[in-house]
Amino acid sequence: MRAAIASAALAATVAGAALAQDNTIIQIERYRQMLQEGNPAELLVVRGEGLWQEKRGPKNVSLAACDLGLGAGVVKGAYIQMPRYFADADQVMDFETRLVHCMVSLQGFKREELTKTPYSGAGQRQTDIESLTAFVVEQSRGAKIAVPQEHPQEKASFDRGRYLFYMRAGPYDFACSTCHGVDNQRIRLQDLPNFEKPEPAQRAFATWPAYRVSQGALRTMQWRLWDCFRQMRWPEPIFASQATVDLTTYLGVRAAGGKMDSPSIKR
Amino acid sequence: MPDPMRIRATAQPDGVDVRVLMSHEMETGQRRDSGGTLVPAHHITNVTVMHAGKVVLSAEWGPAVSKNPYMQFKFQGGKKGDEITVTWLDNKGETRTDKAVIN
Amino acid sequence: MKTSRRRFTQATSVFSLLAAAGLVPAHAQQPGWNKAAFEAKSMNDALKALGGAGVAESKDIAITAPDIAENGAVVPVGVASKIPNTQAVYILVEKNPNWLAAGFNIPQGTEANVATRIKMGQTSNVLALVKANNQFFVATKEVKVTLGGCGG
Amino acid sequence: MKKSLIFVVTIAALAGCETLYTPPTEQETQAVIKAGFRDRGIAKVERLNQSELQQQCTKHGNNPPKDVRARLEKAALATVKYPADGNWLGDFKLGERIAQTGAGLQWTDSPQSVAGGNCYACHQLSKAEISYGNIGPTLYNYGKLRGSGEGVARYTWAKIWNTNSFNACSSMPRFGDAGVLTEEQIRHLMALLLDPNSPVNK
Repeated sequence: MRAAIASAALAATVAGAALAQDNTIIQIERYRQMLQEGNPAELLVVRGEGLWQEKRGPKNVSLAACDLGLGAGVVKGAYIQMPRYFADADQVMDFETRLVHCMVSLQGFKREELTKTPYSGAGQRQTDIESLTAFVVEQSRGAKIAVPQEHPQEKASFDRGRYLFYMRAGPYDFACSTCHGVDNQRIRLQDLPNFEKPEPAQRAFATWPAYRVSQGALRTMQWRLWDCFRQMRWPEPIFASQATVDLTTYLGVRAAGGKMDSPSIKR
Repeated sequence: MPDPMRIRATAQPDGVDVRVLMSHEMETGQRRDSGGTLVPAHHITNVTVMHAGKVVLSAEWGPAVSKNPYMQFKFQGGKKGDEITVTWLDNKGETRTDKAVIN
Repeated sequence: MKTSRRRFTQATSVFSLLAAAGLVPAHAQQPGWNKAAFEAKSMNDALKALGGAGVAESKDIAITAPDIAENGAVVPVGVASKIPNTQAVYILVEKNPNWLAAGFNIPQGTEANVATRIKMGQTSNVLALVKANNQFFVATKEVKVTLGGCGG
Repeated sequence: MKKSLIFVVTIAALAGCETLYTPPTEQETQAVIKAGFRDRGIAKVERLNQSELQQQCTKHGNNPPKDVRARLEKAALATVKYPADGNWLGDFKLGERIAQTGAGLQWTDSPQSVAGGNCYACHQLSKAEISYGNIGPTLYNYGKLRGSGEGVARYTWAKIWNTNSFNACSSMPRFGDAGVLTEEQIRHLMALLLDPNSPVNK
């Protein structure tokens, strides 16, 4: 933070204006601090836990047999080791992709129905995917991000993700790296973590999913990428597509060792 | 059925600190849906916190309280192990009551 | 559960009818909702609806709120009153369509120190109105609301 | 017994062996990426077909070798359409509004919706707006520092129309060339930057 303030001060040529913005950044930081007490995501964690344990779907079973990579039903610490390779599906999956896989294969839900509207809209109740994500990610709070890179498919996922991260396209010529490949950049007053550096990458990855106060909803990692691509003027990323998983693999590996602190609360 | 609240009540030297998170849309009545129709207001109007049969806080809220409301206050006379009850009521007549033990 | 909810609702609607007709004063019983106060579009209207005649500025009211809110949908606001016999605390936003956001009745034994989160449509003064000894006092703080994101 | 143990170890070593991994080709990668997106509203998958500029900038990490750079800049400058009537400056008040607005070309925007320039996302402009980004340099006092001669106007117009004219692989969108803003909108932005009465130059 301090570095950001210092560099903002250096970059601005008009001293008075720069000082005004220094103060702005300090005040925004204070606002963010004030939000920390009382994160409505807690409400969703409770709901998600209920959904995880409840017998649901056409097959009327709970998700207790869902293997998130650490064995059937193991939820604690599961989130931080995803995306990972799953032999039963022969592909690399992030948490949300794996969750859908479990809901389809174990509970008998229809994939198309689950993935049609994975994110809740304004005035809507949060989706089951969002609620379950809140619960599972909470079980990794404090654990260190350790997205695996052992299986060849995990390595391929990383390589494709890196390619996607730097790929410029669309009418604005934007790549992810346009905003997230340089230190201390901001859009308006929002900090843009540089994923080429471990520390900002860790901080960013560790704080998603997050409760977004601007939307009054918990937003997942898939949503985070989806909304970035919207603003990049790209076409719509398909929920749980391999490309989105690959990008998350890339970001997760970049963030290795970061301490999970999610669900967080953001503007 | 509305989702349960999250209530934290902690006995401190200068009173019981109460923090409550409620699950509620708090629709302002000024937002339009994607079809352009005004979404009617839907918000909590009243919150009551009881301890030992006595009201320790009552609130009246309008739609300008944030979605998924948060509230914090402190009262005297409670001790560890006591129970407090929080009730909210909204403008559609829906209500929810949750209890928490002071710790 | 169901019956008690229905009874609660009925009691409220009867009460609000009476309140709307001006047959019972606000806060005369619980739960009531002071419709006129929540529709107030000025300090005078709000005061009138809350049963006040005048208002005095007070240094014994402290507002805890950010100078700048990154988003107007959630602005944390706390109000602490050191005025003896504080009975109620109200949070108002000057530039919201309706000024009054929330009111808290403070029974004896409860600290006149409450915090919640409110919505603000734009940069505005936030007012903390305090009722003590049946008189009204006020303190003011400006909160700037900024724009964010790159898709709006 | 011993033999089979060695056999097992060899298999395990092979299975976990680094050399077994061959990275996906560029073609394979692009196929996976394209399969991961879909048309929505005005945002079609064809937006992922990279232009020459996008390809070169991606390939060279936005720092192309000298000859490539010169070629890209020349091609970019050739796209610039200067105002036919020689009228550079519009209304700075409308320019400020365009600089504040970030809508346009997203899958949530309708084809009829008027796009903004969203300048404040990346630049400081007027002093009154405290919520500005820092991806681009500050433009506060842009006209005051540079004057309002024909050369400055011509350069600024070209910069907004196609930023790559002077800096290939710049992070800024090609507001004129990519059809984000109309000629009239660019004129208003020009006024915001160069008009002596604009808040930018106060």
